[in-house]
Amino acid sequence: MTYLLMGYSVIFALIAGYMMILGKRQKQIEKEIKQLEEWNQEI
Amino acid sequence: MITILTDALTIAAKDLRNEFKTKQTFSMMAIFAVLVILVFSFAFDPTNNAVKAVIPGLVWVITIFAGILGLNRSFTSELENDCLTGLRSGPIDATSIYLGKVLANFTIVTLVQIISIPVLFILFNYRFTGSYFWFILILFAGTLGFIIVGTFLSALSANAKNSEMLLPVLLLPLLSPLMIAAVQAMRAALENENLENAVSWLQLMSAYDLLFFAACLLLFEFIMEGS
Amino acid sequence: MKELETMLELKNVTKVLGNKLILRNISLSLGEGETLAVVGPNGAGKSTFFKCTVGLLQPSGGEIILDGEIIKKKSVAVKKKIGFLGHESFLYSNLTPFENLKFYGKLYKVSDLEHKSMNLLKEVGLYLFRDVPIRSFSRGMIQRLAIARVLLAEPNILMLDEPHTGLDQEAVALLNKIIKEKQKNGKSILIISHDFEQVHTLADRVAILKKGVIVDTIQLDGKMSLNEMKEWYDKVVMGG
Amino acid sequence: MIKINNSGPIDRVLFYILVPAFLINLYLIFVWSPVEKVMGDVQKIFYFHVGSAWVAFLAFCVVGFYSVLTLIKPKMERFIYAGISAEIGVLFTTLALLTGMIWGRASWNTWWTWEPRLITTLILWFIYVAYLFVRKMEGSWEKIAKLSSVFGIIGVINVPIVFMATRWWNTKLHPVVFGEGKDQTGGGMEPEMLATMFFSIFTITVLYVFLLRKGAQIEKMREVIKKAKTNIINKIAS
Repeated sequence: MTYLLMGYSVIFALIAGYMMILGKRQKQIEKEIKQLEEWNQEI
Repeated sequence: MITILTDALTIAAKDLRNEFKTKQTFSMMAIFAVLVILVFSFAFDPTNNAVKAVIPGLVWVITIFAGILGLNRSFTSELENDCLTGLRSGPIDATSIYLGKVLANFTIVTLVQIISIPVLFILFNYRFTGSYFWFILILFAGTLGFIIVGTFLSALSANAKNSEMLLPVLLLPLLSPLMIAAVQAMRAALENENLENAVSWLQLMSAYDLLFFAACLLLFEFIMEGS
Repeated sequence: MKELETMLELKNVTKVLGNKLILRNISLSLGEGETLAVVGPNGAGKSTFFKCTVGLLQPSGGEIILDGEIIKKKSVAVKKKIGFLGHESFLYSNLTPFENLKFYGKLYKVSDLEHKSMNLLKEVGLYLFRDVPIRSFSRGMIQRLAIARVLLAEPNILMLDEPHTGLDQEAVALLNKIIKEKQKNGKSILIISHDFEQVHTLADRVAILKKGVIVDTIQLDGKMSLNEMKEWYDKVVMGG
Repeated sequence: MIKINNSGPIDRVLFYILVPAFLINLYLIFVWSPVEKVMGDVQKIFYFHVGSAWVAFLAFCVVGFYSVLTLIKPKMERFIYAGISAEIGVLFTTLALLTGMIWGRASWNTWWTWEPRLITTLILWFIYVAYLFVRKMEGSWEKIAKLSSVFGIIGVINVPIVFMATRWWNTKLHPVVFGEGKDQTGGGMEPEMLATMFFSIFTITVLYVFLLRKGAQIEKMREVIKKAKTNIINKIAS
């Protein structure tokens, strides 16, 4: 039973981790878009 | 077709001449191979009889470790004076560069083996009882496969700044099936039993060699294309 | 202007690298026996242009025709006609001058190799050092040997990429002497350079490459002075 | 101006399939499917283990597929898909390895057995990681696209050979859970188990496709932004 718990927590932790990485990249991109807009306004 | 081969021979001859002018890479490889043997003799007590079991594996360990040193130099040495561009702009097919390099590397690694394998047998006090024919055949097939893939990946990793670190990371996983087969075949040949076993492993090795030789030959020009 | 047999022709050559358009619709032709110099500011795409013409890079669009044959990835025979002198010497530093020449001679399938390479070594003044590994050579000496390497294959067209940079006076003189000789023999020459003085003395025609486009070409024919050429260059590069 | 084109209709459909499928899958695994008699509860890891392993191999095939396409005609999109697929491949290979190890620990009391499928998966993992290293090289994306595609193709060729070699090397130890090969003694799953397994494979495949599209969209956006940035910098500079 403990092994089962261990197994599924590993599975969900890793999948959630990858999704978080993707979310981080998305955030980064949104930040860069904002920056771009600022630059555009300055021109 | 014939020009590809003659060009390959010309390139291999140039490589070997370039190498044996200074013998730097070669002597480094040989010394490194012997050092690996030394380290292994500390790790496994050579006086212990059971150690005989690791000999077939050690033959390949020293081949690969010393071989990677040479492979690292194989294409990065062409970067001095930008010789690689000279070859690429010349009237030769990219495959002849690959073939020439394979020939040169194979020769150098074989020479290293000729020095290091007797040293291995002597230091581990190993009495050779197996069949020389099979031993040499397996050594040939395994080393050839190693050089075929190694030369290709050496050209690939030469594009990176940290090429000498990248090459083993790329090469070793790809070599794993060949090495499994080579060690098993070598064990069968050295212990002189189950020759059918050795033959079936040898078949796997030849299939690996052929398949990767064809693939590398086809794909090599993509590596040589600049962009 | 007299009619010349075209040696090298670029038809609408375009090159895209990454997301950047490096060369845009370049059309140029180089006649037999003509010397064309391509000049331009840094970042204009000179080296990409050059790599395309020697066959190191494939153009993304258009074609490059050398002596009636399109240069493609697999066109090995055409490349024999190109003598390519780049920034680097392409020579192996552990080998002697003679061995280096022999290696390249074999690749270019030069006949009567020993005799020719000996003669060339005499011509570039390295005969004395023919058996010394070139590791110990000075930059000028290596460049001379590189010139010999290019001449060995008896190319129909010489392509020189900034040939004068890093050369000493003597080597420059030797290079110019050899180039002039080849001009007399009716060989075509393509030079990429930013050394106006040398361009002025050597070229028949000058083309300016700017932002990937050939913006202007001019015929020198020995009538235009160096200053006039410089003025023209400044006007073309600065204006528009 | 630039917009985040996150979810097209396909992504939305995928998402609406994925969420209920995942929940149903959990229900099937933990409640519906019967407990295995010999191994007990631990056997339930098996469903995700098989699904992960399947997706790991699928992802690798996708890397190979896009590598071939990239060599035929280099396009940014193909290059991106190959890269994201390799990333997800690493994720699921890691999952397959870890769940396999946990299962091995539970049933044979060892974390690691030198058994063909495990070794093949481990080597697969190394090849994926090496592939990602090749992509990290410096240079123009076209050059890297070429080099990484070449490596991807070589890697795909390698996988069946690894499997064959390791199978020949050592064919003991692995429990053959459902009919394969001559040795079917451990086989014979109950139909509920089989159904759950197939449903898990389906769910994880949908998850893979969803992640692949999501990751690729983000990478594409990043390229668009890079282009826009250089444009602006050029504008300011001139």
